[in-house]
Amino acid sequence: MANEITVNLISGRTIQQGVAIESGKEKPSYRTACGIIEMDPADLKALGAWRNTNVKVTSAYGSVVVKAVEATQGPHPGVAFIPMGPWANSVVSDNTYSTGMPTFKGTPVKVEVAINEPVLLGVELVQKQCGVKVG
Amino acid sequence: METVTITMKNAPALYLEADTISPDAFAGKSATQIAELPVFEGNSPSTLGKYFEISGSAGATAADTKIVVRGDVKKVKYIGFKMTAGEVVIEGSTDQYVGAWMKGGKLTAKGDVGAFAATAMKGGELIIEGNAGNYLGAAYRGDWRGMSGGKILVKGNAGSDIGMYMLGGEIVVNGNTDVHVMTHAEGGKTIIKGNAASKIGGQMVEGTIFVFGSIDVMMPGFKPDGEVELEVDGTKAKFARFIGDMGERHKKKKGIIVYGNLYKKI
Amino acid sequence: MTKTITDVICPFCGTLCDDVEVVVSDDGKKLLEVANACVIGTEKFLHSQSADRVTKPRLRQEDGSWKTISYDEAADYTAKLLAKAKKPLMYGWSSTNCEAQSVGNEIAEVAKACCDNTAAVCHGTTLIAVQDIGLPTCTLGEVKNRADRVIFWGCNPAHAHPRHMSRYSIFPRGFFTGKGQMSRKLVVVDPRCTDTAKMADIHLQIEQGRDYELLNALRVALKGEWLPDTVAGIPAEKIREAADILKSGRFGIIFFGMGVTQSLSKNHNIDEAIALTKDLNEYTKYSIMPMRGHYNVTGSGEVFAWQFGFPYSVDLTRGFARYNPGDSSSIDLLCRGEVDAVFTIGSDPGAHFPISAVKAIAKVDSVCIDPHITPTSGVSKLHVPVAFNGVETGGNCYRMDNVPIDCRKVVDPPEGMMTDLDFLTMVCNRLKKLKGVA
Amino acid sequence: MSELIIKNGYVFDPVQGIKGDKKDICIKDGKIVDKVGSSAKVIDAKDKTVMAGAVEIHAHVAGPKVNLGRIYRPEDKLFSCTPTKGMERMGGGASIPTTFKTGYEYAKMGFAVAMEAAMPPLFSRHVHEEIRDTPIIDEGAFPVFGNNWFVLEYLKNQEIENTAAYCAWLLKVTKGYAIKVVNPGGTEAWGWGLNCLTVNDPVPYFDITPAEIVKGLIEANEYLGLPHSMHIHPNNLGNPGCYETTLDTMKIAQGIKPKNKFGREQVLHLTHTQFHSYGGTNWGDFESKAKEITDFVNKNKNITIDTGNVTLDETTTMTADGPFEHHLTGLNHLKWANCDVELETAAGVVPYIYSPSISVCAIQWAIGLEIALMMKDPMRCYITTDHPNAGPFTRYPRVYKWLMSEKARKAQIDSFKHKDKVLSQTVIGTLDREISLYELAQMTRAGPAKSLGLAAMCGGLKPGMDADVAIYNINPDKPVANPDDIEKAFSRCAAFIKSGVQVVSNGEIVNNGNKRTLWVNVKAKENPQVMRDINEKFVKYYSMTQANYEALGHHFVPNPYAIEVDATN
Repeated sequence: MANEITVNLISGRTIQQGVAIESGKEKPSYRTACGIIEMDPADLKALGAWRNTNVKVTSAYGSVVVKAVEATQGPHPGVAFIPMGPWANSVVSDNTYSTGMPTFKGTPVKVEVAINEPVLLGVELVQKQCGVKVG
Repeated sequence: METVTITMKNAPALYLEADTISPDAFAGKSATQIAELPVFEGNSPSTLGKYFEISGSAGATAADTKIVVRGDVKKVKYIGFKMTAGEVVIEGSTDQYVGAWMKGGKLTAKGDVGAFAATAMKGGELIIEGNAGNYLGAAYRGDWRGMSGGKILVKGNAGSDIGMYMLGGEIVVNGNTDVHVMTHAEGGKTIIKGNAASKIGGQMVEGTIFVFGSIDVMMPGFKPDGEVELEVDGTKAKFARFIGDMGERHKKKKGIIVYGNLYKKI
Repeated sequence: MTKTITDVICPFCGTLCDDVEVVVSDDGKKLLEVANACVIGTEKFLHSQSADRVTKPRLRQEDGSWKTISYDEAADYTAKLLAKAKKPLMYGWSSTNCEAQSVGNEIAEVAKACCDNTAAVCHGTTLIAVQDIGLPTCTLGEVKNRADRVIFWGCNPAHAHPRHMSRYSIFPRGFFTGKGQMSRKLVVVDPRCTDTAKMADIHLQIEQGRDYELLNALRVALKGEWLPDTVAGIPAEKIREAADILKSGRFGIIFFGMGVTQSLSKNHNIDEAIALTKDLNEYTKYSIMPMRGHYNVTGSGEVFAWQFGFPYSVDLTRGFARYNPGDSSSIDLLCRGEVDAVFTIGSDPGAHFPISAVKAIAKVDSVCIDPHITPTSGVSKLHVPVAFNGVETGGNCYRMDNVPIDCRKVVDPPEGMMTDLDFLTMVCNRLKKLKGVA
Repeated sequence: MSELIIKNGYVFDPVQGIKGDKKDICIKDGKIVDKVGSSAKVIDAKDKTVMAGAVEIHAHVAGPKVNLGRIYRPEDKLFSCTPTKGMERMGGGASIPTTFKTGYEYAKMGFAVAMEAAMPPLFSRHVHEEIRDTPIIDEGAFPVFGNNWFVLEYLKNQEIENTAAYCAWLLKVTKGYAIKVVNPGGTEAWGWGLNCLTVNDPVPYFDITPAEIVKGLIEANEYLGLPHSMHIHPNNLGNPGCYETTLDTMKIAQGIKPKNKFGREQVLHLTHTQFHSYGGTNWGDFESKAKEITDFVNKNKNITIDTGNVTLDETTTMTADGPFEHHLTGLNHLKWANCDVELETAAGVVPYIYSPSISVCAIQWAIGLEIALMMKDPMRCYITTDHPNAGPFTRYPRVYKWLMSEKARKAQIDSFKHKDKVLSQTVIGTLDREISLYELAQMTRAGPAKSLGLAAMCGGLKPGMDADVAIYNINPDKPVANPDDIEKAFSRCAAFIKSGVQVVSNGEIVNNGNKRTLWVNVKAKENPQVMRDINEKFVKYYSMTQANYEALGHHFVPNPYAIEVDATN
C-alpha cells in the first residue's frame, strides 16, 4: 500500500473526449471526459486509491490533478491512460527527438493520492499554468 | 593560415541564421567585407557585423582561412555550412546545422552542438568536445544519400538518429547515444564507446557499428553470429558479433550475401 | 415546416462521412436534426445552434478582461501583428476549407512566416516516413470492395473514427467482399485491450514503445529468418503465426494511427510499417493508410504541397520554402522560443500541445481564429470567432485517403458572423498594403 | 482591350504555311486580326523569330499523384527554390515544380496551353484546384477510362453506345477534355497485384482483353466525335521487347476513320512513344526499335504520336501504370508511392536517375530523338518529355537543341561512357537530319493543336485565332554558331503575348494573364440504363455518394471554356 506508484502514461482519443470538445471546452463536461486517468485495477490497488477519487500525476515536465478511474479498455497493468487534452498535456514529454512530434505516448509518471485537491476546468487549467491574467 | 576571429557582441532576440560563417564565404575578404556578409534573424535580413566583432582578415582561399568563433553563440545556426576547406573553431556551444553539407576542412566545437550537425557530410573532419544533438551525420529529409565521407568525433553524448542513410565515413561517440543508430545505412562505420539505448541498426543494408557499453533492447533483425577478437580505435577486446538487418534486402558481392555488422563488446 | 438536406459532409474526423442528413428550418436559419452521423458529428452540427456562442471578435485588455471589437479592428490588429513579427508562426489550418488555406498561404508568403498544420502533433512523423520510403496506399473504396485482411496498428477507430468500420473497413459488403465482416480477418496491435481490439480475430498486446521492434520482427518472420524468443512482449510463435495470416490474404490493408506516430522512434515506426507493406506486396496485394485525425488536415497538406512544395512545417522566412521538422516544426519553434508571434486557425494548440509549447504561445502576441472558446483563445490576445466550417460555410476538404469532397453550407451563421475565408481575405489585403506589395 | 502589333519579326506559322518571312502580326481584343489602327502598341521583333504559343499535349502537371510526388520529395526542392519577386509567387521543385512555378516556367518558354495527362475521375476536384492555382497558361485534363469498371463491363458486351453515354457523363461530371487510356486492363489487374503484359491477356474477373478495351474506346470516341482522339499509353511500358505490344495496339486502330467537326485526322494518339519502342530480351541486349515503330506510324495516317524524350536528369517517374512503377522500384530500390483508386485506376511514383554513364539511359535518350528524326510528317509527331517521367518540361529547349543540331547530338554521344554500345544498339549515329524552325513549329504548335481538335483556336497565327504569340531571340538568317544558343533562346522568350495581353517580357513575368480551363461538354442521348448502372454502383461500391462525386462548383473552375459537342444524332 505505497502512497505513490510509477506507471507509463499514454494519451489518446475517446468518444467521450470527441463529444466534449465539440460541446465546449470551457464546460464541466470537458473535465468529466478528459480530466481523468484510467488505471488498471492492479495499479489502483498498489496505489491504495479509491476509484473516482482525485490523484496527482507528476512527470519531469509538469504535474496535474485528475480523477482516477478504473480502466475502461484494459487490462493494461503498468500503463495509465489520460484522454488527450490539457490535463494529459500538462505532463506528457515534449521531447520531439528533432522530428517535430512530442512524445505523447510513453511518459513515465508518478501517481500519488490527492483526494482534497480539485480538478480544474480545461481553459482555467491552461490559463493558470501559463500565468494568463483573467479579469 | 590566416585567422579571422569573430566575437558575439549583440546577441539576437530570436535565433540567428549565419550560414555565411564558413571559410568559403570568408575567403579573400577583409574584416569590413566580412562584416557585410548577409545573415538572417527570422525574416529580417541583416549583416554579420551587426552581431559579431570581426578582427583579422581571411586567407586568399578557403583552405588557408581559419575562423575562431567566440562568445555566446548558443542561438546561432548554420556555422560551417557547406564548407569545403579551411578550419573553424567554435569556442562555446552552438545551435543546429553545424558543418551541415560539409565537404572538407576541419571544424571543432568546444561546447555542445544542436541537431542536424554534419547533415549529408561528404568529407572533412568534425570534432565536438561537448554533446551532439539528434540527426548527427544523417541525410536530409527524404534523401536516400546520407553521409558519404569524412570523420566525426563526439567526446560527449550524442542524440538520436545518428548516421541515418549513411553511405560512408566514420562517426565516433565517446559518450552514450539515444535511440536509432545508422538506420537505413548502406555503408560507413560508427563506434559508440558509451551505452546505446535501443533500435540500433534498424533496416540496415550494409555498414558496421561497434558498441562498447550496454544495449537496452536488441533489434530482432540482428542475428547472433559468434564472437570475435578485434582491435577497435585502440581498444583490443572480444566482441559479440551480430549480422543484420535480416528483415532488409541484401546485395550479393561475388556470391556472398553482404550484411551489416553489429559488434557489442563483451 | 422543415427541409432535409442530404449527402452532407461531417466536418469532424478524417473519415469524412458524406451521407449525413440534416433537417433545417425552411428559412435555413435553424438546424433541427442530424441523421446518419456518429455522436461526435451530431454534436458538432448541433453545437452551432447553442445560445452562448461568441459572435464578435474580442481583445484581451491589460486587466485580463475581454473587450469586444469589430472585425475591421481585428483584421487591422492581425495584419499589424504579422507585418511587425520577425518570425511569426501560422499554425492550424486543419478544420478550415482549402480556399481559406490558399488565402492563408498567400498571407504567410507576404508576411514571410512559418506555417504548419496539425500534422505536427498528428501524422507529421508519417509524412517524414513517407518522404524516406514512399507510401503504397489506396482509396477507402478499394478496401471496401477488395480487403480480406485488415490490420489496425496503434489506432482505435471505435473511438477516434466511429463510422470507419461500418463505412469502409470491416462491415460493408463490397464488390468482391459480399460476405462483409465474414470475409475479413481483423488483426489489432495495441498496448491496451481497446474496444477495437475486443472485435479483433487476433490482438497483439504489444509492449508500449516497441512497435519498431515488432514490425522488424514481422519482416524477419516473412523471410523465415531467426527470431529471439519474444519481441516487444509477443512470443516468436505468435509473430510467425501473425505473419502467415497477413501473407494468406488476397488484399490486405494496414491502418495506423497515433499509437505509432506519437510513441518512441516516431517516424521509424511508420517507415518500418511501410517497408513491411512493400515486403507483403511480394506475396499478395497490400496497402497502408494513415488514419488522419482532423477532417481537412490532409487538405492542408495538399495545399501546402502544391503551392510551396512541402506538406507541413514550412519555413518561408527567406521568401522561399524551407522544410525540416525538428527545426521548422511548431513544437520545436515554440519550445525553443524561436517565434515572436503566433496565429492559430482551425485547431486548438492550447489543449493539444504539451504545456511548455502553450506557455510559449501565451508569452508572445497571438491571434486565435476559432468559433469555440478554447484553451488557445484563453491564452491568446485576440479571439476572432468565425462561422463553423462544413456547417455554416462550404469549401473543399480532403479525406484520409486524399480524396477531395466539397463541404456544403447547411445553415446560416449567427447574425454578422464572418466566415474564415472572408476574414483572411481582409487580413491579406491589409497586410499587402502594410508591406507595399501590389 | 488594347491593340497590339508585332513588327518585322521572322514569322513561322504552319497553319498559314508561312516559313520565316517577315510579316506583322496584328492583335485586337485577344484575337489575331488583319490590321490594327495606328494607335496600336508596337512590339519590335527585329532579328527575332515569331511563333504562336506552344501547345503541351501530355504532361503530369496537376493532380493527386503529382502532389504525392511533391510531398514525398523534399530533397527535390533543397537549395533550388526561387523567392517571391514582385508579382511572381515563390517557386520550388526541379523535377516536380509547384503549381505557380509550373505556370511561370511554361509561360517563359512561350507555352499557351498544357494538357494534364491523367486525371483520376474520383480526384477531379483536386486536379481542378491545382489547375486553378497554375497561372497564365490554359489547361485541360484527360480523365482515365482504360480500367474503369463501367467501361470494362460495357465493352465486355460490345455495348459501344452505353460506353459512349458513360464517357459523355464522366467528361461532364469531371470537366475533362479527352478519353485517356493507361495500361488498359493492366491497372485493374494491379488491384490484385497482377498485370496485363500483352493486348490479349484477360483482366481477372472482368475477363476482357486490352485489345477489346482499346478498340471499344476508339469506337466510343468516334461515336461521340470528340475534339481529341483516344490517347493511349499501351501495355508493357518500359520493358525490353515492348515494341511488339505497341505495334499490336496500333494495329487495332487500322481502318477506323475519324468522325469529328474539329479537323482532327487521327483516331489514336500514342503517347511517350520512346518508352514503348524497346527491343531486346533483357537490359543487356536492350536496343532501339524506333525504326519499326516510326515505319508503322508513317504508313498509318490515322495515328499521331508524341516522343517522350529522355533528358538525362535526376527526375521522378509518375504514371497511372501502377504495375510498372512497382516493377521500377524493384529495379532501383528507391522510394515507391502508389495509390489504387476504387473502380477507376491506380497511380505509382518512383524517383529515377537517367545517368549518362548507364548504357540503358543513354540508349533511351537516343530512342527518343530517333523517333522525332525518323517521323516523316512533323504534323503527326509532337515533342514531349512525358513530364516529369523522362525529364522535366523545363528541359524542352535542350531537346530542341538536340533535334535541331547534329553537332549537339554528336557532342552528347561522345560524352557517353558506353558510347560504342549506344551506337551499336541504336541508329542515332546514322541520322544527320536537323529539324528546322518551321518543323519545330509544326511539332510544338500546329500539330498538337490539330490533334487536340483546337486547330481553330490555337497553335497558329491566322486571323481569328487566339492571340497567343511567342517571340524568341533567334535570327533565322544568321547560322547558329553554338548549338547552346538554341537552348538559351527557347528557355526564356523575348516576349510572350497570351490572349492579347503581354505576360512575359525578357523572360520575366509582367502579368498573370487570364487562364482558362478547357473542357468538353458533350450533349448525348438520354440513356436511362447507364444512369441506373451509375446509381447502383454508387450506392453499393463507391465510398462517396453520387451527389458529392458530381459536385464541381464554380470555385474549382472559375474560368471554364467549354467546347460543345453534339452527339445526339
